[in-house]
Amino acid sequence: MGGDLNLGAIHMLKLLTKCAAIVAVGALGFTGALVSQAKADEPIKIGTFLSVTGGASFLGDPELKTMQMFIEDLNANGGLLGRKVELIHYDSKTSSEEAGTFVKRLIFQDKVDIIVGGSTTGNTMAVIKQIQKNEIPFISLAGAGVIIDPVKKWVFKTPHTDKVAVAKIFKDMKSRNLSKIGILSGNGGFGKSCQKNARALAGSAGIEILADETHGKGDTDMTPQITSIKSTAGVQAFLYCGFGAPTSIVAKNFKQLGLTIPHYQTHGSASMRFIKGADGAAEGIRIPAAALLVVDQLADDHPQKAVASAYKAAYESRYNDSISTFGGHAYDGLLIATQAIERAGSTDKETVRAEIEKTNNLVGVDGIFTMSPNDHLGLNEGSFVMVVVKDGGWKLSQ
Amino acid sequence: MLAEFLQYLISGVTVGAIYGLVGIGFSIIYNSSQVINFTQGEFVMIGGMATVSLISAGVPMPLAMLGAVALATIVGVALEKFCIEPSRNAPVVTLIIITIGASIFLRGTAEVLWDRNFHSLVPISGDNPIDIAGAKLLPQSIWIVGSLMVIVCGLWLFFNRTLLGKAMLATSYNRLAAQLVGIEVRNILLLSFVLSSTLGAVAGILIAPISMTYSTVGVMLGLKGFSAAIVGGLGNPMGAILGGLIVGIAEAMTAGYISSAYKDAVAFIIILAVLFFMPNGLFGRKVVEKV
Amino acid sequence: MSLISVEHLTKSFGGIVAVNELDLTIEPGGIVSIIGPNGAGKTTLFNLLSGIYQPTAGRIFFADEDVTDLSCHELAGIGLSRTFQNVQSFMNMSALENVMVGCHLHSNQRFIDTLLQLPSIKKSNRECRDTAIELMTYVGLKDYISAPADRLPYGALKRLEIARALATRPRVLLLDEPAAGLNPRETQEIDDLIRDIAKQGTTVMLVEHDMKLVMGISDRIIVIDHGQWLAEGTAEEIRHNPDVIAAYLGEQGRNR
Amino acid sequence: MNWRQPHTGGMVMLLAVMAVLPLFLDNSFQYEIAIKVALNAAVCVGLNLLIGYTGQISLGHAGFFALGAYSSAILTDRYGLPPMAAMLTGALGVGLLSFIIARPILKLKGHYLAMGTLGMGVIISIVLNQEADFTGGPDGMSVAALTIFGWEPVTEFQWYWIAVGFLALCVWLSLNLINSPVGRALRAVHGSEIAARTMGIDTTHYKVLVFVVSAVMACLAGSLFAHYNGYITPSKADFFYSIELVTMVVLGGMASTFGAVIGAVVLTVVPQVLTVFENYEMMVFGGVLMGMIIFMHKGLLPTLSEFIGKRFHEPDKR
Repeated sequence: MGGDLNLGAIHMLKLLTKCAAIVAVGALGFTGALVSQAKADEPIKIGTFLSVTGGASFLGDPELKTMQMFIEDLNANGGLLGRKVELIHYDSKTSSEEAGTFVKRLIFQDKVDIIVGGSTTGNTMAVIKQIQKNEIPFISLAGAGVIIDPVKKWVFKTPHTDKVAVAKIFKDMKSRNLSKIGILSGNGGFGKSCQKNARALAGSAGIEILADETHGKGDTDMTPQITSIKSTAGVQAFLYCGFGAPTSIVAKNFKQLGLTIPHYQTHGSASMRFIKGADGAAEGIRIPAAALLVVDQLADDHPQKAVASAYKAAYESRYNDSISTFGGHAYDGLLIATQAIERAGSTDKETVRAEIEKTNNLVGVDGIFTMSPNDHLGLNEGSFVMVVVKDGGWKLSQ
Repeated sequence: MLAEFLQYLISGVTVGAIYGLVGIGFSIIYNSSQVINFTQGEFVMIGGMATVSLISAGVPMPLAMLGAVALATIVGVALEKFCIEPSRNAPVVTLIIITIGASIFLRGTAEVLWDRNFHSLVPISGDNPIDIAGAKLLPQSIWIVGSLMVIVCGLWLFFNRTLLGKAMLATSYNRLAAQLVGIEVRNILLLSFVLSSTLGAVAGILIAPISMTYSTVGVMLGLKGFSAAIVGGLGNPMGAILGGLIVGIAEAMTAGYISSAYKDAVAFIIILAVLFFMPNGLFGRKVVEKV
Repeated sequence: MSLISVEHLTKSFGGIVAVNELDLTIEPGGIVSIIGPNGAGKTTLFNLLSGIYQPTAGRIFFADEDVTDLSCHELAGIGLSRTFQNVQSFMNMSALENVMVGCHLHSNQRFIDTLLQLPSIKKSNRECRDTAIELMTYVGLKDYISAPADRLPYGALKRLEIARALATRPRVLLLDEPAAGLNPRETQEIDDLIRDIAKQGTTVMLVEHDMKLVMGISDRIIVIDHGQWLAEGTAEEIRHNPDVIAAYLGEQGRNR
Repeated sequence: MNWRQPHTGGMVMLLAVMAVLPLFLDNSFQYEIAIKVALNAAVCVGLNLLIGYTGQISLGHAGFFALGAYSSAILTDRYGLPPMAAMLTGALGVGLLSFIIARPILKLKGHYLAMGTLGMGVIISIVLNQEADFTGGPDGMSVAALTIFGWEPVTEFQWYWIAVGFLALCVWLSLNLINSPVGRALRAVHGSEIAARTMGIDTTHYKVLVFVVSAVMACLAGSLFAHYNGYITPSKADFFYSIELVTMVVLGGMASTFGAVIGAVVLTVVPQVLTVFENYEMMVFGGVLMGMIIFMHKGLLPTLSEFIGKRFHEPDKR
């Protein structure tokens, strides 16, 4: 600004643009107000915010698909408490700041009854303060143990903690007499958290990390890091912590460099995409994953068999896409939430919260949930299995 | 020791060639319009993703590749016609923001049209690595570097031996003078978008077997390609290739010898250092202030 | 005391020597024109004097002080201002603001005062504005006071630059082809303006191709060729100097 | 015609809107949007001084924002500094840092400057991501509550006043700066750097000055954001946030302080509206952004004002 201006015009203009802004924000409020009338016949609202796009879209995408499918099926079967269920979802774009805003929107604008969401630890941690302050039941779908440890009154979660996956890998290594390893991790939240856990758990598990490498977002070639690990004397096994395209790239690079030491990846690779993308190079790679991934190979009396096969069949036929284990977290989250509401007989937040806490022997896709005031995860290591890539598919490892 | 060094070098050259391929597109469009076209990465994405989707629809691979390149070129033309041309008189920053808007639009469209998964393409000559003194080289890397050289030669011939190419070069040096000697500057601009979208898509197809392809693959590649073009000196396609190689090799050597966690940071520090001593990049045109 | 003197001044670009071992002295007062064939190094000399280029060798003195190493803005600070061959107006500002920028050295530039818009800043703004209006009127741009610079015709921009340069209150004003691109009537007006500026006590140095203008207006004329001193004198002396005629023959002999 | 009046008028209008807006906001979410608008706008007002007025592009200001946010988070959490002290230390640190890097970086011009600032931002972002022991890595870290001389803002309503107060301050300072010899010097750098130098303007000095001012504004906004949000992740240092900020400036109208504010309003509110498009959200956003700039490439404010007042003129055409 500055200089000689036509005053009338600029004043009017400023008024107009400001008004437009007010109208925009106001309109949001108005629609919100309209919807929040008439409590009785209005649907039960389940809110979610997921990383459908952005860095963790490999989590959010199947999670959202699963939730939409779950809610549709639920409504087709008469809904909940005789009411329809409405899923209100926002794409956090994997940004924690956006996640924070959307949680407020869910709570205050949409006035949801419960929130099931938060694909990543960052997204989840960023909203916990709001959840606790505004007292709304929240089931997170993210990995880190810090979400429920220490226990927060209103916060629950469904997936195994990241720690469990690493512990499982280390246990498998030890059972094969591998104790000196090199790790490579992606620099995103998932990879960094896995790396942190690996460092933390190594000592007690009797594992020694000889090489500790990182790769960047969008990297197209990891041979330098793997070469560096390869040339580290004494490395007996290799662990890759990451997700998405790099999982396949690492498998290919590993093969290219002619490495033959045992190759481990994490549950971030638990998707057929990984095997297809690696184009044969994934053979022999071992990963820890939810039993869901190899549900066909489970013994018939395995507790997860029935519910997991049903979910897998429904998802794959509906989306014409192979399942990933992440959708399973969302499935379990909704299962816990809807059953708690059912038991509570209302959507009263405190009652629902208490009912979630009382979840007992609930058979989900990921395992059996038994929660308590001291345990807001309620899942043991049991349902986590080691699988190995064989003949272009997943094979349960004994 | 030598094997490791060679391995880092192979990685650096391969990755650098990829950055260079993307960087060339930035340079060509910059030359004819002074615009940094941030959709260059999306051309790469379209090349890869369209090939994948055409193949999965049953189209034979060579045809699928052609189809993908054609699609990227159409997008490039549309971008120039509907976004850049109507705004020709806008400031450069504004044009950059338009291309950023376009890149968001194209990514969003790709996610709706295709999917958010990552895909691979079958390498052209298999994936049995070639052993060079203990270092392993993938045939696809040879394809990438080879194509880059072919493209370089092709561009050189085009710019130096054809009337059209010379007209493009003339336009980049002095738009007004070019106009005065009867060069249709608007067509040159369009041509530059055709060229770089085509090159982008070719790059996308070539690198997919190595880097995978997905809706956001162009984001980081675009950024690195831009860095390559800048380090080499904007407007000089050969500079973009050299810039790409510098960035690629710096990343690989840092990851190998110093710290893989800070390899991108080191690459950027090298870029900043180059710019500190050569504010117009390695081969950028020196702008003598004429008053 | 000489106002400006240069000793062995040399500037080369790569292999091309634009100004070569040049010595000259400018006395204060009056109008001094620098002429020479195309490529003689006139504009380069101006760019060296005003600090836009750093010389390859040689010294520059301003009022007997060595100012060779001073930068452009420091030279402006000691009283040297200029206009440009290709107009360099601030097209993102109004015409008036262009001239106000010229007052920069004589305004309050203290950052804290500025941020808080202290009364001293308001006073500075007011004074700047008054000076600028006065100068615009002086150079004959009264009608353009509230116009944005990019709406001014070319001839007006040339004068705007002169007004802007005058706002710095220079002791010496370097005018680089002030009449280029102007029609005869505009040239005559510029001619009058330059005479008046000199009359007010500012030394004017002029580079100009319009020989009629140069011959009519200059108190002294310095001829350079190939970056070297060739001749110096009054218009009459230069007109009859055989070296000058030789230098110009076939190239600039027509005296437009 | 009094040339100073548009500023006063605009300022009065801005304050009036700020004062009246709470009447239209009826829940925490809407306040949150308003607060985010205000903080983004504050950054944009500073950035606009650099990009719009001085003509020096920066694709790295998210880095300064994040440095502010993290210095508040880290200094209060790890070193027990009071929030205000942490904020000022952060601002001082960022001021110093930007002062040191400004000289070499601002030697670059145009796209090379874009690259230089981008590289600087990327390096900051990488450090924040990698130094997990200090920053919590990509998962981020929580930030202590703000206390201002013992008073602790808790509600969104209180935060609203802090945010808009900060914005008003930034706008006021920016208007003061522009409307002064220093401001004209900045705009002269944009118009013709060489001519500015011959007018006695030390262009390097002023470029550095405005770079530092805009960095410190971004840094303070970052500190406030961190305290308000209570949680901070490195995504705020991301290259994309830098781009978003520049987009706000360009969209609103370069070299227009109120334009920058309007750009921030639009680009913060629009994504909230676009969520109705679900899967098509990103596509629509890209399309809308492109469309707005193609049809109004001078920016929203200048274009609209030209539309309304036929003879209205916005000084900056670059």
